[in-house]
Amino acid sequence: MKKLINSVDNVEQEMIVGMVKAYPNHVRKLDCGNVVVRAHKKEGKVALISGGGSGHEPAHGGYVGEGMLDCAVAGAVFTSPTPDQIYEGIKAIATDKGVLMVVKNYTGDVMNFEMAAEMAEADGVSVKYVVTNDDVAVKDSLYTTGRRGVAGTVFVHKIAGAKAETGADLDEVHRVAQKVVDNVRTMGMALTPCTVPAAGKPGFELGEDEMEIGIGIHGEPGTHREKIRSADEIVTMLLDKIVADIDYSGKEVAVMVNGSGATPLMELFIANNKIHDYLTEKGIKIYKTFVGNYMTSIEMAGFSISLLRLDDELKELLDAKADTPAFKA
Amino acid sequence: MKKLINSVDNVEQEMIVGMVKAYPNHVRKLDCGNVVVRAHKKEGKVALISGGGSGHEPAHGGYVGEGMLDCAVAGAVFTSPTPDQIYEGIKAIATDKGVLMVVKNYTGDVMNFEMAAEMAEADGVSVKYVVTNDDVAVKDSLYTTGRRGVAGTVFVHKIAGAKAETGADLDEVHRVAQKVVDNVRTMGMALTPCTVPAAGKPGFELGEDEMEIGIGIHGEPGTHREKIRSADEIVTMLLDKIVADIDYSGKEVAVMVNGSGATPLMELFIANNKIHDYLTEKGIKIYKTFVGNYMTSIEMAGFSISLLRLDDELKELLDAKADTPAFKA
Amino acid sequence: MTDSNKVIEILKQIGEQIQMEKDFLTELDNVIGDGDHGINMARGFKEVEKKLADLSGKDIGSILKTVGMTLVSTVGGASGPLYGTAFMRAGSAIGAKTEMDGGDFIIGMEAAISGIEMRGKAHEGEKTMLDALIPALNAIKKSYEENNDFKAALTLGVEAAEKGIEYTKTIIATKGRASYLGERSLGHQDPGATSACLMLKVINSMI
Amino acid sequence: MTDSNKVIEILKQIGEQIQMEKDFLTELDNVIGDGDHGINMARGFKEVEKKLADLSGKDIGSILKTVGMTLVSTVGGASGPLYGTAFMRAGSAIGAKTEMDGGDFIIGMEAAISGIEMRGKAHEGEKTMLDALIPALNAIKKSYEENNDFKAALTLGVEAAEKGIEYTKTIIATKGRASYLGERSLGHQDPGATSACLMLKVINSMI
Ligand SMILES: Nc1ncnc2c1ncn2[C@@H]1O[C@H](COP(=O)(O)OP(=O)(O)O)[C@@H](O)[C@H]1O
Ligand SMILES: Nc1ncnc2c1ncn2[C@@H]1O[C@H](COP(=O)(O)OP(=O)(O)O)[C@@H](O)[C@H]1O
Ligand SMILES: [Mg+2]
Ligand SMILES: [Mg+2]
Ligand SMILES: [Mg+2]
Ligand SMILES: [Mg+2]
Repeated sequence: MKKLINSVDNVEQEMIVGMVKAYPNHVRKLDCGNVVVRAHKKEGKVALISGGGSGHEPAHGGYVGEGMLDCAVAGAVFTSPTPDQIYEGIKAIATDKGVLMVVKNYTGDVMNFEMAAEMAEADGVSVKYVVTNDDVAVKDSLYTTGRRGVAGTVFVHKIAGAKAETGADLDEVHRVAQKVVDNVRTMGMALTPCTVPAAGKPGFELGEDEMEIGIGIHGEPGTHREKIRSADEIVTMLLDKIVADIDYSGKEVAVMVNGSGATPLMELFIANNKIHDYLTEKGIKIYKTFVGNYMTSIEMAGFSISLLRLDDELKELLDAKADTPAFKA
Repeated sequence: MKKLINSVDNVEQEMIVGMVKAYPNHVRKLDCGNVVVRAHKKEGKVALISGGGSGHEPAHGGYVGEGMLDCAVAGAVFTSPTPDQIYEGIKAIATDKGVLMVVKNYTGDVMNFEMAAEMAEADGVSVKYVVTNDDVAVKDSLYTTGRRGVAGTVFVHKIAGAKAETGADLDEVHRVAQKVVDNVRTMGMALTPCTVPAAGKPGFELGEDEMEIGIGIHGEPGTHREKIRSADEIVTMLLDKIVADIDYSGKEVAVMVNGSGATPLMELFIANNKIHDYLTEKGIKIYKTFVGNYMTSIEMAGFSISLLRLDDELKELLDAKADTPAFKA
Repeated sequence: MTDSNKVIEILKQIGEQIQMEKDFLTELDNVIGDGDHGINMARGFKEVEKKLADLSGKDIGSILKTVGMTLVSTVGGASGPLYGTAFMRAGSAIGAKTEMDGGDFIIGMEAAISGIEMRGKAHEGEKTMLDALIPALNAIKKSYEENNDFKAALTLGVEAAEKGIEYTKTIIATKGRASYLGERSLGHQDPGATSACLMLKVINSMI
Repeated sequence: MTDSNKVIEILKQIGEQIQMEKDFLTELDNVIGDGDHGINMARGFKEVEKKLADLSGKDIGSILKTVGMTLVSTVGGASGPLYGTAFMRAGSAIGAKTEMDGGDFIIGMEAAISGIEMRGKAHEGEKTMLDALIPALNAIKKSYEENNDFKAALTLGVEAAEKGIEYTKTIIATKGRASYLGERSLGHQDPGATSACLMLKVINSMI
């Protein structure tokens, strides 16, 4: 394991503190743990909180700020934060308009956020939440945990955040957040695994000529492994899976080409070249494209494609002002 | 070599086209090669052109747009573009206010840009240029090529670009650009090498416990190699070199913590944690911090620190509006 | 059967075993999860350890509730709320006693399991810690009812938990992260079932 | 000594040799530069090759100038403008001839070298292509003036260029990318000097 760190025990803390020191005008850290809130609390709006394990930087702390989140809670690397951390975050940002939690669909995240909500509700705070589950790699089923929440979650932060900023009430913000959840799909792949600092070695091994398809964002193995192929073939494989899941034909979409952490922008642009052609051929109109590291897996090389089906309401909210460390619009 | 590409021969072209497809409102590509210009030409201002080899994404195409560059010219990976490419770029953006070239100090870049300037001047365009040379890793000397231009170049794009946007004349924009060059210093290191696609193998080899200090941005070896150390020690080593070079004491600075391409944001924030403390201890005041991939070396793991000494003029220009794919202010 | 002090000793020993098996548990989670189960449990029990000193003299219910709350607030992930809820529920069920017998243990374990089922919305056969815990509880109950020998019952419980671990190798996960792997989770044992069995083994060895 | 057709054949052969030595040149550049010299030169001479067909019948000056312009516009990096300028200058110096002798070659090579010096602001002893070219020119001139045998002179020139390559191993680079390495450039031969020597060798083998 080769990392620019001091000690595996302090990775999360030093990272959060280092982030806050970089953007003191945007964010501050609560004393009680790795919980980041806006530098200037905004009253009179629904407060948005999200979070999860660390290792997905800039998610989620990078999305705290005007037009997006009010609070991000960071657990240990790839481990959901604990209920008391989340509860402290909720207490710090709660307004009389209530709190919306944006939770990625992982057993741990869901349970910890639920427990925190129970604690906050006992204090009289109204809390609602959405569970993002955009990853089409895994089959959805009533009898399983369902799908994972991955990069598409960033669209929920952006759009629900913009809605909250308008002063809309909790039900409205929740409705819009759920609309994004219902309309966004993601599929990813990896060229290399990543290493959780405390574990000291990669989550899986891949041969020089192998790639992992259907990868999540926690360094866990994907759905299957195959011989590496050309960028165009890989893009086609991922997009085939996405467009088979919900009907995008004739729709306008926002595209996110999300790097996993160690993927050079060069490769993401090469992928986008094909993504653009693929969608255009299918009659899917691209409204806006986002290329970069939005929801990473530490230093994994790989990427995911997210497609968000848009309507006029979502377009307006997607374009609305956002001023956060990692997302400006 | 494990890369998300189609063919080593098309890497640069597909990347540029993929980038333009992502940001059609910001940029367009000239037909004559990998030359990117603003989607909407702005008259009545000095036009800024920069560029160099590919592999530094988002540099330089990502900095084309309002408040920064008017044109970016991309050579083959790590190879300066040719004079005719640059000349076509100059022709596309030239206004009656003239053209400023921002050239990084590499023999190839300087010669190719100079030849292009000669061609454009023969057409009656006024061309001036600055040569960035912020890398303190190598000793400066009259009898050598001098220092390399590295990540600090992005500050030149930002600040000279802001100045040009005000309608200032060529001499003024040149003066401000040169002021940035004179006041910015950078030092970098690498944990892993990178692979030029056409070469197919890394530029150098590093042991599991080794790091390369004084690295440039072209996958070339640095000034020396040593056993890997903690993030705090590495930051101290790099900053010691920078602050020994020009006097920062009592000054305000802009800080850039620049990832080399495969460095997770997590590690850059951990580095920034120490950078902040180091500078504060030395009485150097941090005006603004930029953390991210600004001037990369394909998929190298490593980072550089740049410190720009600020005065009121530079602060104002640094804060001025910029709206480009990779830099928004 | 056991008193407050003994419960504290057992919990301490569980913590030590978790530290020892940390890499093994993590490795198991690496294969079908996200490679942190050992790290998570070790982090939690390190905090539990710190709390144990202050708990001597307390009743068993309070001890277990404190352990549960500590796990909830330090472990994170899926296992944090699950084990946390389990210990808290067990503590509530056993109540303010300073001595407990086999019957109390069974009542506590039943509460723990239904807490896990409630929190995790999972059942037996989904490749989770429940696949060690439920067969173990059934074996303990049956044997204890028939022979009234708790030590013997617990030994059978551990055997059942071990069989449960083996069983998790033969099924596809439908809960937790391993469920994302589909068929690929086959052939691998569940980390949470393994840590649950480890706890039962420690208890068995100390009673 | 040689005519336009022969010049075209030689240039073609240089291109083929460059393709063959591409990896070797790149490897040399990997050690003290940025690992692209072979790639750059191969890209340029591939374009030159395409142009050569159209050049048959043209005078030597035009041929060389076209080669130079092609290199300038396709090689990039440091070697593009340098070799490009070299061939363009040589073409201008030799002029609209369709036959050339040893004297013309020397005039062309002198112009090429001063073009490189002007463009690259470098001198002998800075660990560049000049360290192969300048000793070669000196050896060719001296021998040709003394014996008027160009083939013999060229052979001595190649020997001098090879010695020049060896010499580049013993000095620290002060121009080009290798200069960033400081002392670390010691012991390694310069890629540009190597490609320059390769060209002289091809010419020598075909005259
Ligand atoms: N819904 C659930 N019900 C019961 N146990 C579960 C559930 N989900 C996961 N588990 C258990 O948790 C274990 C994983 O714990 P851990 O690795 O610490 O958390 P995470 O999965 O969040 O990384 C699994 O091996 C499984 O035994
Ligand atoms: N200023 C200079 N004058 C003469 N030759 C030079 C100069 N700078 C570099 N060179 C030559 O160019 C060669 C490197 O060429 P190449 O690798 O193609 O370009 P780059 O250095 O831009 O990657 C060096 O080996 C050296 O011989
Ligand atoms: Mg986890
Ligand atoms: Mg080069
Ligand atoms: Mg886990
Ligand atoms: Mg080179």
